[in-house]
Amino acid sequence: MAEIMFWEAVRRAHDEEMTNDPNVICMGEDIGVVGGTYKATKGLYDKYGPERVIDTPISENSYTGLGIGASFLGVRPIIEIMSVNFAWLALDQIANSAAKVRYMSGGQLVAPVVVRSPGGTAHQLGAQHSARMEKVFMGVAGLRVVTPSTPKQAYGMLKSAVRCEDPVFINEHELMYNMKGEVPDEEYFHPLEGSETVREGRDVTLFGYNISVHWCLQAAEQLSQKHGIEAEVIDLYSLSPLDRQGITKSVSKTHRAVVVEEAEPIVGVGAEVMAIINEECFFELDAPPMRVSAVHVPIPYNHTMEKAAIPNAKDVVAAVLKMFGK
Amino acid sequence: MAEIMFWEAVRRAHDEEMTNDPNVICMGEDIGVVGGTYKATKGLYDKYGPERVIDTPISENSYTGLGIGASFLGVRPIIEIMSVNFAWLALDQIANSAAKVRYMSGGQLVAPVVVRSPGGTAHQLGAQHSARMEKVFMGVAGLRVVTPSTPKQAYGMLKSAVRCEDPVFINEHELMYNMKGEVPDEEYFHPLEGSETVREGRDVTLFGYNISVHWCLQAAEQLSQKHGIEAEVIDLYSLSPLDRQGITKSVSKTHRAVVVEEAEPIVGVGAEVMAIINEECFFELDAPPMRVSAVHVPIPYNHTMEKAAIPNAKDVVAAVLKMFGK
Amino acid sequence: MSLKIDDKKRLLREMLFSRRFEERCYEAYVERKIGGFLHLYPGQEACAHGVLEAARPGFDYVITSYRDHVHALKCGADPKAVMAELFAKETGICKGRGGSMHIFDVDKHFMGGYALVGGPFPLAAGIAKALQLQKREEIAVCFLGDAANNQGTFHESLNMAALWNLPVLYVCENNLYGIGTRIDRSTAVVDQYKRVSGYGIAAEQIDGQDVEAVYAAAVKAVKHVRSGKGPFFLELMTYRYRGHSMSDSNAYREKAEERRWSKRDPIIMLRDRLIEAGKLTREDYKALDDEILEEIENEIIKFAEESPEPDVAELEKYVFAENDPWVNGGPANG
Amino acid sequence: MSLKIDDKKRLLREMLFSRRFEERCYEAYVERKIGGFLHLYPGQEACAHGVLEAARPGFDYVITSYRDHVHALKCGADPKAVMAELFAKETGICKGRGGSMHIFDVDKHFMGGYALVGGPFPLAAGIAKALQLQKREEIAVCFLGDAANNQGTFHESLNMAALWNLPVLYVCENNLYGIGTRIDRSTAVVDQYKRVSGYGIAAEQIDGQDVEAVYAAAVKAVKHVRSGKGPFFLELMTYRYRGHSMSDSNAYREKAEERRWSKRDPIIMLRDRLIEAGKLTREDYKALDDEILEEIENEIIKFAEESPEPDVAELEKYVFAENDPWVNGGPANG
Ligand SMILES: Cc1ncc(C[n+]2csc(CCOP(=O)(O)OP(=O)(O)O)c2C)c(N)n1
Ligand SMILES: Cc1ncc(C[n+]2csc(CCOP(=O)(O)OP(=O)(O)O)c2C)c(N)n1
Ligand SMILES: [Mg+2]
Ligand SMILES: [Mg+2]
Repeated sequence: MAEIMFWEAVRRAHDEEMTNDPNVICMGEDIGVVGGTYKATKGLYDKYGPERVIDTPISENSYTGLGIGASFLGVRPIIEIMSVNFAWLALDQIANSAAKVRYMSGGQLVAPVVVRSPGGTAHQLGAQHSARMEKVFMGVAGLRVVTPSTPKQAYGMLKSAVRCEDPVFINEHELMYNMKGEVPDEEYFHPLEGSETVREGRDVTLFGYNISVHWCLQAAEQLSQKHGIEAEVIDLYSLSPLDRQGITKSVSKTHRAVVVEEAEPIVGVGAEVMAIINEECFFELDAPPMRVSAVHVPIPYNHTMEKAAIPNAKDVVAAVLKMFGK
Repeated sequence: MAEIMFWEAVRRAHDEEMTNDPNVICMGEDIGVVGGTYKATKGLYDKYGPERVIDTPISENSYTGLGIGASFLGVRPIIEIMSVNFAWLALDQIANSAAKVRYMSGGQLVAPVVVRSPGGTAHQLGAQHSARMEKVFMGVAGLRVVTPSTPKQAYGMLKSAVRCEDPVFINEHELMYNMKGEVPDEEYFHPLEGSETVREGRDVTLFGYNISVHWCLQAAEQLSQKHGIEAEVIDLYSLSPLDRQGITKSVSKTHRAVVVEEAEPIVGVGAEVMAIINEECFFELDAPPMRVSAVHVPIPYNHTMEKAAIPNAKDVVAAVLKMFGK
Repeated sequence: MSLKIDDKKRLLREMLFSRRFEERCYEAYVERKIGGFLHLYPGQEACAHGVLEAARPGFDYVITSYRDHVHALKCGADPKAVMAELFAKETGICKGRGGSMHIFDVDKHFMGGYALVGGPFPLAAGIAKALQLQKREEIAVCFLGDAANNQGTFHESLNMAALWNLPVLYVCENNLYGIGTRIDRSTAVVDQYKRVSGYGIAAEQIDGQDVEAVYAAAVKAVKHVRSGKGPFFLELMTYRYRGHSMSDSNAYREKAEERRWSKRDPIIMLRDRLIEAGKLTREDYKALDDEILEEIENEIIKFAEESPEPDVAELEKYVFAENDPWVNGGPANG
Repeated sequence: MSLKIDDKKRLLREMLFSRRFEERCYEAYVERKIGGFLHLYPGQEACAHGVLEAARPGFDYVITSYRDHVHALKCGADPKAVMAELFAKETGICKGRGGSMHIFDVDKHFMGGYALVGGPFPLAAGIAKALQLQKREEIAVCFLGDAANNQGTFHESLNMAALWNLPVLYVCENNLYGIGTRIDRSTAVVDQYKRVSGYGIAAEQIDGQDVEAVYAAAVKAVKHVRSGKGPFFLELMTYRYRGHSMSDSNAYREKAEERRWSKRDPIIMLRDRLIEAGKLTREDYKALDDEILEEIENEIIKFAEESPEPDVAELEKYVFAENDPWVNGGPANG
């Protein structure tokens, strides 16, 4: 089991899947000659050539649509959208074509396409480059949405997503590409549904996904050491569908829940998880569930303000302490 | 106070605002010569001419962007997107330009643009023409989202939206344009924030918006007559921002809440309202709040299936009865 | 390349069948057997038929907009299954889930009708990309309207198609209107074939009412594309007789314009040529028409009427693949 | 139309100032005083300066992409406020909220830098629509890169601009690359001015390193637009010296190509012409440069450094208008 970086894990998944199946291609802006803004496709252009590693024009809606069309004939495109902010432009093809074609063709046609894109607030990229868009994708029936929190997940999910018959959106994070983590040496496929208990606890459940899993883990550590509160941390790596069972099980055990998301609260993951808890295990609750979310503003450039807009581990600790009346 | 149809109310608002201010224009596909798919701009082309009543090419993202650019110079465009399904194509300009420009310019530039569009499932329009997209717009900081449930609201909200300095998305409904209702004879401006109690009750609060307000009212009637349950009905005509106070006040009175939405539940209005209730008045609850929503599928063409996918007044009654253990 | 007499007769039958099929849809809509939006094809028959006569229907991949019944039929879709789809039945070609705007027959390589204007431009390029990658002989054929060309996807997709030399034939059925907006009121350059010079794509403008002219041009276009010379853009000047969809009254068109076009009916033109050439009599034509009308009524409509509706319990079927092992981490985990 | 000597000298100063300003930004970024993405302009100075010299900066409306500092300065933005913005200060031109990609100076009619490639095409057309509607004399000028032209908004917006005869000048700064992708690898037709024939827009391709040539072409283009003849498209062939942004190493470009372009530096070319014409000495130039460097250091950087950061308590300011009466149903209800 080697420690590699997140981008290396994504790159390895690309590489293995492209070797395994000549129908796997990848495409996106500057993914070829340059090897990808975050190096997720480094070296693949030289290895597999321009027919399979495709530098696209800046035409998000149409290169996404082109990938979808190719997938109708058994091609397995991995489409990189350089930043999730540009995915606003590609939503038409993702939501209207990829996600609906199986249903409206009565099961005749499928679009097994993978769209990967980093969302999230990085370092002072400003209002037009800091979107978190997972909620937009989650709302689309017929689209799977997963979001890795570790290199292992990033590797294993991309591999499963490439082989899965459904369209899958993989929500990555700009700040995580250099994160290190262990990835199995042998081939590994991560499930596209479910959730993972990354820390056991009895007092409260912290729900996180992608980068916020790490805030939850840091918070849990502090809560345990400084406050004697044992938090369970659940990684909601599958955002659509969400793991209702897993959520219910943990809340039924800890009786308290805090959902932690980098995004603004409005109609987000936190709201949905709270709704699920209300629907599934309301009477298990010892306290109102809470969410720790961003402030609902376009993200400012100024670093101090940017940090203030986005939650962190401290905010999670504060929320839990408040919940416990401390 | 005259009874007029919803489309007439929208048309009247256009007409008055265009007469009042030469900077008010309207634009969209087939809104000019044809007068609008739902007649919302009927006769305005002849009255105000092609410079102010603009038939656009089928270029959703760019005619929306064009309207936004014009609004920078004090023009007040009312942009019709013929169906909210086509708004997937225009989200980039709405979310990235209109909603963010005030913030990222430090308050220098504003985009007082109105985008109107009918969302919702009509009669067998199929998967690509039945989207409900209010949740997508609600997630965008810097954008106001309102949704009228009556001709009076449709009239008064459009007038306020035209004059408001913020970009406003008005979510209408294809099935409601022929609905009749009273509209004041004198000029009237409806608030763009808040909510309205459209029926008083003590036992449970039904939250609706746009078309689902009517399902709530029907359900409330039946609940009262057949089951002795007095439901309060709140019209959440402002979806962004949502009226936290109004929601809290009513739930604190009735101690029970059902949110009714035509859209799929996932990260929707129902989830958000439940989250607000959890955050604001959890201990007032006598029962877990519920949501009545669509099934999370692309909408099928077949009429029976389409109906099964979308909730109705009966489903609301059933949910309330279930909540009361009946 | 010109058509043999037998082919012309077959084409006449097919076009007439398309016409009658569409007219019967109109009636069924009025009778409320068909719901939703319904966009009919009368007037434009020479486009789908002429082009696909030159391509290989059922082999080459075809994609189009919501005005899609006839393209599907020409690819070989069973008219009974298409009508049953319009009637929203389980025996429909999309099991009643799709409807008029979403006819699919993937076995026949008819890759669907799409309701978002401009949506098929990139999908067609993608199909062509797959064909190129898989080194196959088939080509992609994309039929869309004139007004669709103002959508950004037109520009983006044609650029990619040209850049990567993709085997795709774009057919613009220029019926002069996008709903109620006449082309010169939406489009700065009205000759659509001129617009593709910005992508370096070969293009031609053809009389879309003359099926033989369409066929001849399409033979060249298909050859160009199939031989690896990259995309081709064919603009067919045509006219729809009815409103844009059933809810459109056509009030924005001048009657004189409508009359002018009705004199150039693609079916009548072909019929009269066959009669003039002594290959067909008026009686033959009448018999053919009767035969078609009877087939439509007694077989197609009957089938559609009598078929069962889908089972509501299956509402959530077809959202995702069933039992896909990769959802659970692969067959080893499943 | 050619420039007077004094204007040329002023232009030289302005271009040199732009160059030094950008180079100082580079250093400040390395020193971590500036964050986010930073896209610099060295090499391309003749574009913004040549075109806006022909238009009326501060009067005509200008809009561009993320590579926006120099355009803002040329419109009259205070360099101190621009630098303070990059330093994320409250005295910044956007109060520290915007950053390098989002410089705005609405008073000076600089309508902003936008980070979404292709986003300004329709915004510029909209500004032009407003000017037309309000019967004003100003025009809209939109500067964007070559790779942006593959975005659907290019097609959609230029069609509308032509269709409605809008007073907008589109300037394509063709520096041959979109990040690391050379134009011929993303674009089927590499001469961008040829692509606009699909909209019937007048267009010209010009050496973008020769500020006098740019100016001369822009004078004609501006005149065309201002006189009501509709949009114009000006393609300027240019080159950026640095990587696309600070995180780009430029590894994809051949050194020979870089050397070739560096020999055609727009500032050096203008300087040498003035020297040859006997209107400037090398010493004058050196003194000018020193003066600029000093101004940047002692006034601009100092101002930016010493300015306060925004107050975090104001995080939610500027999301919506404050106290807009219409939010509550009008002044009567407020
Ligand atoms: C993205 C999108 N915008 C708008 C519409 C509404 N609409 C449906 S068909 C149509 C006109 C299309 O005209 P054209 O492309 O010429 O095809 P025709 O109907 O004439 O065959 C419009 C505006 C739509 N379906 N999708
Ligand atoms: C919609 C969108 N897609 C992609 C990007 C990422 N991106 C930023 S600049 C750029 C290249 C633009 O090149 P060009 O238009 O030639 O301008 P230049 O940077 O050369 O001035 C790309 C791909 C973006 N910012 N927005
Ligand atoms: Mg048409
Ligand atoms: Mg460039």
